[in-house]
Amino acid sequence: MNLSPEAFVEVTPYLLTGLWYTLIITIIGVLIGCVIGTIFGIMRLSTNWFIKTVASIYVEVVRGTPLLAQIFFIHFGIPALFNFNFDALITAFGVIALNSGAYLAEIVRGGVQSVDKGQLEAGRSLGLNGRQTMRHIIWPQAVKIMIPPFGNQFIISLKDTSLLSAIAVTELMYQGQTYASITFASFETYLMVCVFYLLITIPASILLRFTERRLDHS
Amino acid sequence: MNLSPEAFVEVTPYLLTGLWYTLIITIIGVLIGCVIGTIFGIMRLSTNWFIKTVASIYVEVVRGTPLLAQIFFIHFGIPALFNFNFDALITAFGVIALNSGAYLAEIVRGGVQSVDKGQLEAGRSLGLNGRQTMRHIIWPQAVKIMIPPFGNQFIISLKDTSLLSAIAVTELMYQGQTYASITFASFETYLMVCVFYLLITIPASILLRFTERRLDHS
Amino acid sequence: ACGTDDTEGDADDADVNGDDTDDVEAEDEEGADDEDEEAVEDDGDENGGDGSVEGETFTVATDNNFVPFAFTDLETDELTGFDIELMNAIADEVGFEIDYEPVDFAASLSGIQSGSYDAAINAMSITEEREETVDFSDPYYFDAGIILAVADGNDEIQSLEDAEEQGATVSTRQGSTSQEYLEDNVDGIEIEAFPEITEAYEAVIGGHVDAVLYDEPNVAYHTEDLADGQMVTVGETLLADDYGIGMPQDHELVEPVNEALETLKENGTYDDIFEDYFGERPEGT
Amino acid sequence: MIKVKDLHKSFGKNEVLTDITTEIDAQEVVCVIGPSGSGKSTFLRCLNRLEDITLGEVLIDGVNIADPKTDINAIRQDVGMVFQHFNLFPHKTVRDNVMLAPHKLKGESTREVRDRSLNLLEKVGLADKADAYPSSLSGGQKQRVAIARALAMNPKVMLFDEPTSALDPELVGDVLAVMKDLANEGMTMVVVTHEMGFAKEVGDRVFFMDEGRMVEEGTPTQVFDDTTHERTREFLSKIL
Amino acid sequence: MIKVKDLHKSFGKNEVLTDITTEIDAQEVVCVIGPSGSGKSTFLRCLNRLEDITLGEVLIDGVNIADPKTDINAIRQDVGMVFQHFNLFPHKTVRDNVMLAPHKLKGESTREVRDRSLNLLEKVGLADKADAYPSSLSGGQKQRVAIARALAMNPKVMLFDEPTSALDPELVGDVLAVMKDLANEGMTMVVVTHEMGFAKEVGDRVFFMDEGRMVEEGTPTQVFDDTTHERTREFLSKIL
Ligand SMILES: Nc1ncnc2c1ncn2[C@@H]1O[C@H](COP(=O)(O)OP(=O)(O)OP(=O)(O)O)[C@@H](O)[C@H]1O
Ligand SMILES: Nc1ncnc2c1ncn2[C@@H]1O[C@H](COP(=O)(O)OP(=O)(O)OP(=O)(O)O)[C@@H](O)[C@H]1O
Ligand SMILES: [Mg+2]
Ligand SMILES: [Mg+2]
Repeated sequence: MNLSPEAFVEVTPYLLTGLWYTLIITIIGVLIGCVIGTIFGIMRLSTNWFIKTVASIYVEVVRGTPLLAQIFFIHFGIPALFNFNFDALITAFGVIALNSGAYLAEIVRGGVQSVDKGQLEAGRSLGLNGRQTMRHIIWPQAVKIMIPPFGNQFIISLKDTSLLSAIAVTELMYQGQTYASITFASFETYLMVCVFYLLITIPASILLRFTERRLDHS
Repeated sequence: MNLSPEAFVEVTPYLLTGLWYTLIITIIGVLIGCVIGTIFGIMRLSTNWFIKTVASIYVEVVRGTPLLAQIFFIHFGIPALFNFNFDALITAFGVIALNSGAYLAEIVRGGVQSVDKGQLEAGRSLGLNGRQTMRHIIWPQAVKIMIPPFGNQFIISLKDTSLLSAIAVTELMYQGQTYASITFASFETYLMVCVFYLLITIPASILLRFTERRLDHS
Repeated sequence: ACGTDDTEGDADDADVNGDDTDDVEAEDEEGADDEDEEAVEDDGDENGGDGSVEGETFTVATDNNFVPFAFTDLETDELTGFDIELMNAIADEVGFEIDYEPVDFAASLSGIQSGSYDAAINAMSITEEREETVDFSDPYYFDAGIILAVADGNDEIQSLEDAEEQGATVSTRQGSTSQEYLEDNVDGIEIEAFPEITEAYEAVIGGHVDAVLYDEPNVAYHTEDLADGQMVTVGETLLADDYGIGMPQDHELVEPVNEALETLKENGTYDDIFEDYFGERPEGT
Repeated sequence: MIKVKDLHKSFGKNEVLTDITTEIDAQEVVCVIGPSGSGKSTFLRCLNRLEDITLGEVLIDGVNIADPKTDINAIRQDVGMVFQHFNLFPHKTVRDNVMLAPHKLKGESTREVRDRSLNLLEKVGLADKADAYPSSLSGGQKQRVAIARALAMNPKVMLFDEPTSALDPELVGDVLAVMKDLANEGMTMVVVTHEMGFAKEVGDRVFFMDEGRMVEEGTPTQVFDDTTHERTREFLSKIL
Repeated sequence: MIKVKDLHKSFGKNEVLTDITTEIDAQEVVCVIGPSGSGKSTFLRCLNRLEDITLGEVLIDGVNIADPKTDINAIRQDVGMVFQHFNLFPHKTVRDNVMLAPHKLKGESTREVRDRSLNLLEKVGLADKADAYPSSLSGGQKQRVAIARALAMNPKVMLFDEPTSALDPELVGDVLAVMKDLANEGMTMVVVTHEMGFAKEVGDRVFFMDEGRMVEEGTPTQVFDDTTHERTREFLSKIL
């Protein structure tokens, strides 16, 4: 046992820098993921066989492979073949967007499907067409249903950004690894890394549970 | 574009070795995780404040931190402080067990809670005590509810083992990285790595959906 | 330093100077060209030589966690290191701008092969095989060896031979010259190759492995400057590679870079930067 | 008003409606009764093509709605429907539930629609709930809003699928009262119901369905008191 | 048989039962009526302590079940309960539903319990369904199994909470017939129900509850036909 208390203090500024990147990557990545998820989620609900299959393949492949493999494939595999390179930060945004997009597509699909079928029937029987019913009746209710799983996905993606340390993106995990490899204060460093993640994820999930409860009541 | 088709063939034996480790680690890890999850899941349902809090802390901390941070904390942090060490494979089993255990604890809790409250009331009003009702009425139904999310957790844990490459466990991802670092055939290697994961995850999720549907009907 | 292809020749005659001689010769040959042009350029320095690269911006691939060559300074969050400062000095000398791209070693190599980067400076060993597909500058770091390190207090392993005898586990970085060296030159050692060298060091401190073998300057930096004596180097330096700046073949930067490197060596700037990162002035000055 | 000719409806291989032919005149109130699973709801839902029609014709005011070329959205504006479980839009206020369709479909100005909505809500006795959300209403109130919503499009026919069977017994009366008023004003109505009192008092005709067939149709007295059909008698003996 | 003294029940600050005092004799059949939310279910559930009792006493055969020292599991074996939504155990066959409690609690041999289960299932007319799973039964059948299950412990009292209100109208009769038989055999019964016909024919006494209070108790004729209470009259006018 040789705990060095000063390491807890020393590591903090490094981790704060990392946290900043972690948050930026998560927020931008998930926002782009929302757009992707909405498009592919709606595609999966399509009655057109082709559109549906394309969307399903995207969703299944992304959900069926580890994020780390996706990161390596995108960051090393694709440039090796096509002879172009991009900044690790671009990979970071891209991979979080692509990955969360697939999960969000399922959330969008699930949200729309879990709106009571009676709502569609009520809309259609008033004479609204499919598009109008979707827009004014189904979608607003589906979005409300999607909020909790969306929040959950945000937390998952936030934790997922830690894998970007493998391609030297200076997010929280990477900063911790670097500090630990310099000082070898591994215990103190990784404890603090966990604490920093918890500082975001715990309040986020409390907020999420609160929102969920409020939505339940309304 | 300089695709080398022979790389696809050459990498296969490496990946097969990796796949074997991936499967072993996942299966043993998740099995231990089941035990942990059952214990902590039931603890979270306890009316005893202390037991409940202990279980909640475990679950929230594990679910609130990235698996990669957990791996580093356990594999590098703890040995650095306490001056003992273990084989990377032990860390592998342990970390998958601990991690899946927390998620499985939530599945167990959710499963028990989603058994209709009327079942408990029916059991109790027949004169069965709490334990008997739990054992003969609630638990058998809860287990059935847990099967699909359990299968899902298995797939997630399988993908999670890829992070063990960071501590040189020779699972699928690590084997891919090794091959790629030797040959620079990154595109071919990581594509094959993804294919290998899909070979397990896609059949697993089809089986899962099938089971889910069968359970729904009965 | 990373990369597997570069040891084939070096490994066999690790401590012999044979390779060095080759490099010196190569340098001499190119040096001849340099001198001719230098005369021209010295005069016209003000108006930027032939003006072809001055004022332009080039994309340079580098590393960001390879101390002391190229790494992110955690305090300033800026890229620094011997490679970076040297490259900056070269850029100043010639008069171009640099856009750094921190990338993985393998990606940097394929990047300059394909021409998507204009240069790569990340402690890249000059090897014959690489020279077939890329151009190197003159060497800017000589005799970079690899060395073994163990946790402080480990008296049993004092050399690679000790490790061999004890059947020790030795960690290193995946795909590095050190891994290749271990695979080709020693028996009875269990190799644990980590994706990142930082993890290989931590494995030593955590006690998961008995020793680590890696590029000497990097190991030295970790053992002496940072790690508070938790890890110590043992045995002698093995291998001896020269590092060069990699560039696409026949790239317009090759000549200006070599000229600038020469100038920096002559005017002492090179030595100053060297001293900043290695604590002493390079041999022979 | 409504003509049904040789209507068949199958779900997969399961034939749920077999060979139904009947006519319903304007201003008529028809009550449909029958055991559970006999196809009452399916029959009703075929009348505005909420279920695709497998075979046969359904003509509303002379337009064959089974024809894929028919603009079914236009037809549906003339056919109001009220569901067992209300199906109010939970994210909209009571007023907006009523206003939605006229506003989006008839392109009427907001003021105009607003006034009419209020009139309709007054008619069903819920003008004071205009700004409430459905979740704050009792079942009976919800169903009355649902009726007002269906009326907002000025339909020529109203279809009711067990409008009171999800309600607490004390709340049934209010809904039936609204339906009675509607019938007295001359609305054409098809009502699937187990409320025999309503059927007797308001119904012009009663359809008895069993196993997808129209077993019997006649005035309430004919069906309830003087039926000659064994199956009808058996059914009535159970529920009365 | 059952004595209730000054029973109060609150959920948090919300007092749901206020000061209820009454007695139910052996072999009596009591029907409890009242508007939704008036506390009928809560009252019933206090009789076997499915709800904790906030204040007051409930004595079953002289034992105060509100007393925390009472072995409530023993008492509950004497008090059968039938729920609105049946609450059959879906993972067990009909026979196992009936056998479970006697087998686990009375330590009877499997043979013995088996025979008795079959007798009970015969009594409710479902001997042929012994090996079926609940999911394959109709609502009425489910409820009859639930009655058999409750009877399997040989209870002295049976509590019914709206046993027929989740059933299709044609299935109500069978369940009521079983309950009628039970009453005729002399079972003490407390039945929350909206089936006035049953209350009139079988009930010895009717309780009318409103807002957590016992507003009126009397014979069916007294309550249904000659009530002097304004609130009762209002309620009856709505549901009859
Ligand atoms: N969407 C559907 N898919 C498959 N079968 C269906 C569907 N809807 C109804 N059915 C079947 O059609 C038959 C008639 O159902 P329908 O709902 O019309 O009966 P109903 O007379 O309205 O009964 P209830 O009184 O229970 O409402 C039933 O056997 C039912 O199982
Ligand atoms: N578990 C509970 N927690 C909080 N409030 C409850 C609970 N159970 C019942 N209540 C409240 O107690 C009151 C009485 O409910 P109860 O179910 O006894 O009424 P009821 O007469 O059976 O009504 P119904 O005819 O709808 O079944 C209601 O206001 C209800 O909201
Ligand atoms: Mg129906
Ligand atoms: Mg109740």
